[in-house]
Amino acid sequence: METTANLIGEMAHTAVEDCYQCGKCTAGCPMADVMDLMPNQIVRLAQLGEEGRAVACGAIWLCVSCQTCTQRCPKSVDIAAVMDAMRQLSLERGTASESVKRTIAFQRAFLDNIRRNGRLNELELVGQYKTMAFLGDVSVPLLFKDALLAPKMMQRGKLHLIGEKVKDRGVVRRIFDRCMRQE
Amino acid sequence: MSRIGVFTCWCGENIARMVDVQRVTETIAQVPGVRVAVNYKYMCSDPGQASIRDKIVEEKLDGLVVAACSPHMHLKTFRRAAAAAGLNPYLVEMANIREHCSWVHKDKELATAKAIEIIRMAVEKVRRNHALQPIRVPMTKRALVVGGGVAGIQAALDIADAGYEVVLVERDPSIGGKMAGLSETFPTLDCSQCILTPRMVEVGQHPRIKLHTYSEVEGVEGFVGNFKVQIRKKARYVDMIKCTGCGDCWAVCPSKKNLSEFDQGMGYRKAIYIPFPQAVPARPVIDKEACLYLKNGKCGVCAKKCVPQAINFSDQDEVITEEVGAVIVATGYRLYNITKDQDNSKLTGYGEYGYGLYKDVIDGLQFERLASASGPTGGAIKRPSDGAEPKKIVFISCVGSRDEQHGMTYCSKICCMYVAKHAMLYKHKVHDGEAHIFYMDIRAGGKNYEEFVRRAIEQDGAVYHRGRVSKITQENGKLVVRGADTLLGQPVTIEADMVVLASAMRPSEGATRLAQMLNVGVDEFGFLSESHPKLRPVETNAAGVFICGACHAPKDIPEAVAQASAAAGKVAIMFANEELTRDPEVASVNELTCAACFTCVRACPYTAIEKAMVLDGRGNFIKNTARVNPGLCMGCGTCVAVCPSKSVDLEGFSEEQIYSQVESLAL
Amino acid sequence: MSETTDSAATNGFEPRIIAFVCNWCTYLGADLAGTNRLEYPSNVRIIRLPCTGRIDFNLVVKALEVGADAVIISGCHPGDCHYTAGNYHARRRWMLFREVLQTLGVDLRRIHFAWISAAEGKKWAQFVADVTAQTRELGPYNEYRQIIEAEVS
Amino acid sequence: MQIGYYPGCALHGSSNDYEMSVRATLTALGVQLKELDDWICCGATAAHSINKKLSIALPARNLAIAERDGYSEMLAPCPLCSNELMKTIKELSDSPALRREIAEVIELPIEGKTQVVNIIQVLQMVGVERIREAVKRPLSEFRPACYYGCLLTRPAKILKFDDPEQPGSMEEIVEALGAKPVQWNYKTECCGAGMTMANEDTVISLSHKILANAEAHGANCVVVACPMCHVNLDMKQRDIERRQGTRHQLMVYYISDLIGLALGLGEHELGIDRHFVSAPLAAVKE
Repeated sequence: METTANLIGEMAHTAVEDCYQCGKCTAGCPMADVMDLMPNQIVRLAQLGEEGRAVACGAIWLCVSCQTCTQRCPKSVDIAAVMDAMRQLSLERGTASESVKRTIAFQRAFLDNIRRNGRLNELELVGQYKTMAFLGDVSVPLLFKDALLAPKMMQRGKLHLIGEKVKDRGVVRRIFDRCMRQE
Repeated sequence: MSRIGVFTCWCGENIARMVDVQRVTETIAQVPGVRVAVNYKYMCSDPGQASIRDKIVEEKLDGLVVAACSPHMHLKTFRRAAAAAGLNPYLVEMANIREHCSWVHKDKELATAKAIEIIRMAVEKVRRNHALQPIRVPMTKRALVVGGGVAGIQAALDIADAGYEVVLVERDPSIGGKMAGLSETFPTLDCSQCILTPRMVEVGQHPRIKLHTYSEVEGVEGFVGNFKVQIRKKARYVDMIKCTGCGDCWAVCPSKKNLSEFDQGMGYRKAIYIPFPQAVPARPVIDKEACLYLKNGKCGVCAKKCVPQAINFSDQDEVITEEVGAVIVATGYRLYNITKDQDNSKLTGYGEYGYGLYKDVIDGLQFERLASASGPTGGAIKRPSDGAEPKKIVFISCVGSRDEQHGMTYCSKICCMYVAKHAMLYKHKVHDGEAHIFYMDIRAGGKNYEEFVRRAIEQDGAVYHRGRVSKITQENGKLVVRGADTLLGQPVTIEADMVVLASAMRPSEGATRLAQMLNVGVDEFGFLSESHPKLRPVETNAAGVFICGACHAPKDIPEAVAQASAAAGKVAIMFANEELTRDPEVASVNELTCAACFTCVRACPYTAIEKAMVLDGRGNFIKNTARVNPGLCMGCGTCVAVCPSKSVDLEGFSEEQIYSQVESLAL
Repeated sequence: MSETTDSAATNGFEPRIIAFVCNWCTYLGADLAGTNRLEYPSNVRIIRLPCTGRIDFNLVVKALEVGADAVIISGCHPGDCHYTAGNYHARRRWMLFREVLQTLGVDLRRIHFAWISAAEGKKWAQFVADVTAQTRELGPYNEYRQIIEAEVS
Repeated sequence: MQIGYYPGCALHGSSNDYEMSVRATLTALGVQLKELDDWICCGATAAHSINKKLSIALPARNLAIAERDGYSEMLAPCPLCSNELMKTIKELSDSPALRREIAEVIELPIEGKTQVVNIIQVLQMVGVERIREAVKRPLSEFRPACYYGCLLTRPAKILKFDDPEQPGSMEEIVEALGAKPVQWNYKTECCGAGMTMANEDTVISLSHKILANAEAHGANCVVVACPMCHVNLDMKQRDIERRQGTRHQLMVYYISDLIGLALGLGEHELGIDRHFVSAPLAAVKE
């Protein structure tokens, strides 16, 4: 029988069934303190084919992909990849919780920025993000959270009004279309 | 053979009911070469056997078939009967017409027909049997025990007490092994040295035990019954005969700051030293790396001080040869080295635990020394960095065990128990202290083991957290242990004064090399392989070589001791015979046709076949050939099947015999 | 089953089956079947060998040659071999040999490999029954004689 | 020595100080950087969070260009980029089917045979000894805490660089410059990387812990090899100080900065004057 445990396992190219729940991933996770579900619990849900609960949690969007869990897992389970799989699945199923809409909006904005320029244009990203975030409090992403930073960056030549663009932007767009279509 | 006797048994009604024994007898009587064919109610009974003996004599029979039950039941019986009548027992075969015929069929016609064919097969086979003499191998009734830990000590004493000589070889300066360094032992908490040292003394004084300490096995020749073992006796620089063990030498030795191996590097020893007060033999050795005189010719105060003049700076390694008939391997274990310098590239160590980086992160054996009354702290729990009494200790299980990424896949079996013991000992010594244990499962299968662990939790207040630890850092004097409590589903951070890592058990260094010398197999981790996991647990596939203790797999003291006695028993059984008698139904090579491809040598599970040379009378080389050592062959016949040139054959199951059996079934 | 055995004896084809079994597992399994009086067809003739490792597969050919309609090879389960590895050797060589047989045109449905332990009397009885029934279906193995003739001519 | 060069968006954006320092230093060491023609973004965290195939296709496009232009090795100074590139190489080498599929997507043949290296590996190629010899101005007053962060060494199975738990390659280099690196605990802890937005408080406290631990162990500066680490430790240091009510004033250098300084290059050409924190090195308490 095709269990959904394999679903996450296959998406992440890792054997989630190997996990014996030692919790080393949770123990080492820099974000665990603020997660609503622990990494080992997320793997457990994947094991049981109950990833439904996992894809709705905030934790998968708090994961920084620092690879500490994957590096130290005694059973060689790629937990970081499981987190990626959960994120992708939660987008497919549209189950992401309110609290993380902002994160997702930002990452979509980021990709859209790449889609059009081929490379990241930070200043433009802010604008895009604001429009995409459509949230009451639009807190400025990444580097610019501290309102004082932007001007300082300008004066240090760290922020460019006109960002770089790649020559062959057509191929970038086609790559995006081909990949996104697969979703 | 032309004078075969066939004796068909009724087995009361058991055979006769379903097989027409009369018709069987008449039919078989017609088979060429069959001199007599008779049937009788109970062939295995005394009168039955008597009738067989009489017929052998009267009819000068040269071959015997008893058509009755399974050979596993009575072949020995009838071979004995034949021997009693002067017929070589290997000229007797059985035809199983009970278990394989009368008991499993319901049609008398078919059963009878089948019985006749079964017997005909046996007749064709026995026709081609050879008279064989049991192989007798003279043996040296003297055993070698490698390893002087508790297992080796037990094995040596048992064999010696059975009346046989024992040669005991130990790599360290004293016997005692790991157990001598333990504090108290689970589940009874009796003092390790108190129970072990008397046995050590016994070994030292036993008239039949020859002790080689500070020595290592360097080579092994020969085979079961007759091994020649080369042993390197490392230069000790102390004359064992002259020395009285008075201790004046190490009292005056100025080289003080040498880490003590016995104290797991937690204490110091002199350059001339005995590892611990109760050492056997109570004779010192000089550590040539640390001795000022041996390094740069200065000092030598020990020699000046030594009244009997036992110090000998010009001492040299010496290789001696011992002759023994059996070998017991009891080389024990070492701990997984938690730092990254590993003998095996796969074992990357646990950088995240900071062992070797933070003084107060130690392993289980080091804690044993801290808790031991004979230890560097006299049994007071003091942390290495500053000698302060730790008020909070974290114990971590499964370090290197059950970890395919950094360590071994197997469970080291004893850690659950000694971690509980450590927590207990600590709480007994430091009443206001906190003991925290990180574990994955508590494996306490053993007499009074579960109760012991519960006691640690319920009475001594050890706090168990179900989860692994990810990282240990040191911040303002505390060891910050970041683990998880998977039962709560949250990370746990504990600021401890000391951390004890229960690191995995691995076979001791050099065990694989020794195994190779003895032709004993090892598993992927270097543990020695037993001959059969259930039925031959202390035997190996090398005849005359036995294993016991942690060289076979992770084991605690009771198991190691039990296994040691088992191995000793096997040796005693072997020595109880005048000489080694082995079943002559073994393989042999036709050396003239042998193509010397040595496929058989590779296929033989008992390394009983060797590469040899055929020489002429004057000893000139003629050709290479494979040669079976009948002393080692167990008669499985694998070599016969793999030989491309059909130059190997197996007595009792020869090609000729089997083929003729098949042919006898031709329509 | 007894029905078929008995009646089949008089009317219809009864296959001849030769079994090469190891002394320590399957032979004892067959003994156990006897001790427990587990009935099975009488078509099988057992040849005792120390170990399946001893089986030279030309024996299989020989068996077919003398008119066997099916051949059984059975020994200890992997890992339980009395001689540690004999059954592995057997299995490995069987893998090679079956290809040879195939190319020779031998019908592999006539050859049955099994692991039957000393404790599996029931399994032995059942196995023999199955092989017998199956071989009855296949009918006598005359093709083999033809192969031989082809080889000779 | 000549080597392919994949700057990545950060080094062409707000972390251009890192690029300045990498270029200046490597040039001084005789390493020619050949920037990858028309390279595109590696997709970063966003791609592998949102679309697996995209997270392979974007790095693959760059790898394919590198192959086409015959680079056997390519430097990616940003650990996030090099991580994405190397994970992609692994995926591609595991599955020929995927190789074919991705080649279609990115409109270039791809095998994944270009080796991706980080800045420290390039310095090791140059040779620690050669660096030692090239030193004009020994950094004896520097007590750096070498900070590797997460992605420089993890996951070890893919990156195969240094020890993921107790690394030492940066220390070896700064020692060659005459600096005295400190032994500390947070070498490989995560600074929170790009989590600023989702959960800034955590990032602040993680970064604070790192700076505090460095100081506690006697460091008078921090050395990094990652633009994100630099952002969190340098650019946000004021913010950290404000929120934690502490004062760090700890210079945060790129590994290339220190080499540049030791080779006698100026703060301006190394882009050090673009850092947010500019504080004198605290006098070393022996």
